[in-house]
Amino acid sequence: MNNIIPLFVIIPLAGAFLNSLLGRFSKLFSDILSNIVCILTTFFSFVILFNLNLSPNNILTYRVGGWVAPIGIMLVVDHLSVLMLLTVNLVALCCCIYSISYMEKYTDKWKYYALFMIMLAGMNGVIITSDIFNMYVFLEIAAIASYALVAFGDESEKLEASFKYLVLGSVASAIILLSIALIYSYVSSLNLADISLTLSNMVDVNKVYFIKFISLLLIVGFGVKSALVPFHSWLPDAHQSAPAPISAMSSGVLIKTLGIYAMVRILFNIFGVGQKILSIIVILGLLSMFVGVILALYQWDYKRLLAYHSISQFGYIILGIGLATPLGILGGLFHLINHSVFKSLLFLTSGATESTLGTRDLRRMGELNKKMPLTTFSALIGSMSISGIPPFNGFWSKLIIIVACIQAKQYFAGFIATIVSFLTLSSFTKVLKYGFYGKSEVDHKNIKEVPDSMVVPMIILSLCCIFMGLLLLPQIRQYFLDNVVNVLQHGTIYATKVFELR
Amino acid sequence: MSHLPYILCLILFLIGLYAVLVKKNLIKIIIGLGIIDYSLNLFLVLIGYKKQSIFPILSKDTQIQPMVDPLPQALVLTAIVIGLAVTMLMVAIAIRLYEKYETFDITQIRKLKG
Amino acid sequence: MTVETIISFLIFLMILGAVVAVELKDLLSSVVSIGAVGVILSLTFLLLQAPDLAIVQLVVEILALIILIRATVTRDSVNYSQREIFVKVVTMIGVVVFLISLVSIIKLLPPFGEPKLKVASYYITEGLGIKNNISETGAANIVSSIILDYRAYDTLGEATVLFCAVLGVLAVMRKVGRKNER
Amino acid sequence: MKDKNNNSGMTLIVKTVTRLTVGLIMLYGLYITFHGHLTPGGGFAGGVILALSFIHLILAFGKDFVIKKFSEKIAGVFESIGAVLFLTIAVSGFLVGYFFINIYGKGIPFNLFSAGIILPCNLSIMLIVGFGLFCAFLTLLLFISSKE
Repeated sequence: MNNIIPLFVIIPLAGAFLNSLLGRFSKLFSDILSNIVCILTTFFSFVILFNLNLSPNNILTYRVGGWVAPIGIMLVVDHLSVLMLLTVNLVALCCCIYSISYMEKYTDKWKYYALFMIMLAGMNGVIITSDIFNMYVFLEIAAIASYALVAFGDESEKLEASFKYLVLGSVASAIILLSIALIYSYVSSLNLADISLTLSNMVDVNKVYFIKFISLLLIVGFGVKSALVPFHSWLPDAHQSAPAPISAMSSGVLIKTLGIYAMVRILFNIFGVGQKILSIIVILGLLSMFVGVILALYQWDYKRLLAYHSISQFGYIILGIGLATPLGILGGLFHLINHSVFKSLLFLTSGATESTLGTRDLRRMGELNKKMPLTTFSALIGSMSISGIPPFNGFWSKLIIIVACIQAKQYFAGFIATIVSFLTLSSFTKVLKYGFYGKSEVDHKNIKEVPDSMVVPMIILSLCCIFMGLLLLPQIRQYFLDNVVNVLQHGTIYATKVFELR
Repeated sequence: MSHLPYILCLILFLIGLYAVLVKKNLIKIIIGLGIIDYSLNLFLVLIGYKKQSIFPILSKDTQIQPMVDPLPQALVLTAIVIGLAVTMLMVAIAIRLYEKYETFDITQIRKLKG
Repeated sequence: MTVETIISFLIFLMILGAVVAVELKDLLSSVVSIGAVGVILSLTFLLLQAPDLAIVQLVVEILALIILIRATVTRDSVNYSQREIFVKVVTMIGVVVFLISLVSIIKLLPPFGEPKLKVASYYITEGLGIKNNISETGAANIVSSIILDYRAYDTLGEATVLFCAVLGVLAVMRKVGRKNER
Repeated sequence: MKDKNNNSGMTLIVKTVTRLTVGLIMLYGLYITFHGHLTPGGGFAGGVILALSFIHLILAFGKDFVIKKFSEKIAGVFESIGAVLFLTIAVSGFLVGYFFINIYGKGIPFNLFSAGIILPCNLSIMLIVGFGLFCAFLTLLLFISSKE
């Protein structure tokens, strides 16, 4: 059954190539094809979760081309990968359904779908690979597709945002490639598990210094990709300018896959982080959290506000993971999936309001609760989740992170996390008051609810927001989240396990 | 002394980085990223070079000889393509931006702020 | 002259070309000098026993040069603003600090010309069959057998990157982005 | 390049030389592609050379001459065919067991038709690279000249 692992890349790539070959002749064809691709990948990620729970070592491997590990490329799926696969493909499915009617107003829809499929293939490729150069290649695929998608509207500010994103993204990729070259020269291997084992068996006094330096380089490289605070300047522009489903994808899953997943996988499972690196991660997390939310308070553009909140919520994830206690990692990873769900939901609602009202300015919106009840309902759920109101998923993950801070005696971090949570709440009160419930200055007579294909994904994601807290119940947790935490908690044992199974 | 080519190669990398960070012209930024690409490709090939060895291609008649490391060469082939792809996309966006703003100067291309 | 000296000299030439390309005011001249750097790089690849890369670098350089020249010719090329001297100096200091820290890490690597060849030794010794004269993939060119057999999955990614960039150019260059502009 | 009708492109000398050389350049691209597993080169280098030969034609004869025969849409279709072909070769490995396994016969070493999937893969890469780059270049050129 390991044969389904490469399908996560093959199916979207086939979708992209067929879209490019045949989609230009029929719009209906590309709609149907892309949605089938997303449904298939989502289905297979559930299948692989069940397979993984049945397998003895909780790890599945696959040899591409039949070559054994350090010689060829190996694909590995463990619980952390499955968590990411599920999130990515579910959000991609929702965005793909949403695109059917949202992208009607743009020309050349097949190009959009082909790029979307390539981006999905790139993200899945990063998640399942176990080879550091292969990871770089797929990272570039996803990144290049997203550069093009940000510029898809062909207006001046979109091109500008895309160029900024391109320059910073390319510099980040260059730094990552530089560290790959250094690793290759030092270790003479490219397979992640092999690198880890060779490094731990190596007798060299300077080994610790080398690992620390490479870790720092990688934190800078992946930090730019995931927009941690000193490197965040491209994110608000890019997410504001992209079409709404692409903002939802890139804020929800793209930067998590390219940034946080890749960074955490290499630092925790391959190098094994030390205390100094962890404290750098925690500081970056706190900084992103605080600066992001402060900048968000000033915004009146709905999408730009959401983009700044993304930076701040990444801070929570990084903080939780950086604490490196079981509870902290649980909170960080749970917040990662929660954030994917509610941030995509909020970006989709912003797309809905933008396409009906033609503006993103909160001051020109308002009185939408009667005209667009379902969109307003989704925005309400999303806002309550992101600001941590009790029954919703955002509350649970934030609570776990704050408790983990206190448990790890990082009282200051816990304090900042609480403050940021309140600031988020106040910011989203503003959104709801001006954007959806308050009085409007503009005439909204001709406003109708958006088409069904845009409502359905929003409802699906809202339901996820409401019920995802259930994942924390001990009976469910032991099948899924606990295993995910174990992957990071056990650190470099990953390499030994993978190497046995190659 | 034995690391001299590596260090020179990294100086090339940093010249590119400097150009990207300091220059205000879109084409200069593209050139800077091009220099970064060159230096990284060269660096990968340099770390695979072995003294007194031949290129990794077999021939029919001669006996096998020590060869240089072929793996970085394969990686660089991929990296060159990625560099070309990025350059092409950047030039396309730069031309589009020139059409909208009639300049390559990034200080005058500034609609987004906040 | 050892190979090391020749290589160092060529890289030094590339550094000169790069500085000229970065600092010249005229865009067309700096595009041409970056082309010269690319040609020297191709020559360096040849000396480093990488003929595949030399060919690819040369043809890619020609293509990139044509595209860049088409983009810059007939456009304003001289008048653009400079950063303040302060920013330049700070960046320069940062870059030098980065260089020093990189040099400290470079010292830990195996010296030039003596790579470790841990995984790669498989491709050039064990992978060459019993009689040691032909690889198990059947190809005489070992670089080809790596990129299209041992690590063919990477090459699929590489082809996808190019495909994606072409699609991206097509998407960016659409005459009309939206159907009915508000 | 703004001249009318037949006068587009460069001078007569350039056109004559181009007519003589462009076929040779294309042939060289094909040679490099087909011998990718034996000598230096391969699908990527061959593809770029193929694209350069088309670009050579455009620069010498003007874009209108080329577009009449070979528009960027057809180039896009060829590019997609190459991509689908490459993926098909990769997926056909499932018949034997693994994704991307070298399923065809290895043949006699040092012959043109040897080394299993490497030759067809090189061919499909040549299609992707050659027609893809040509397509992108033509699109850029059309855009630039429509604004001038």
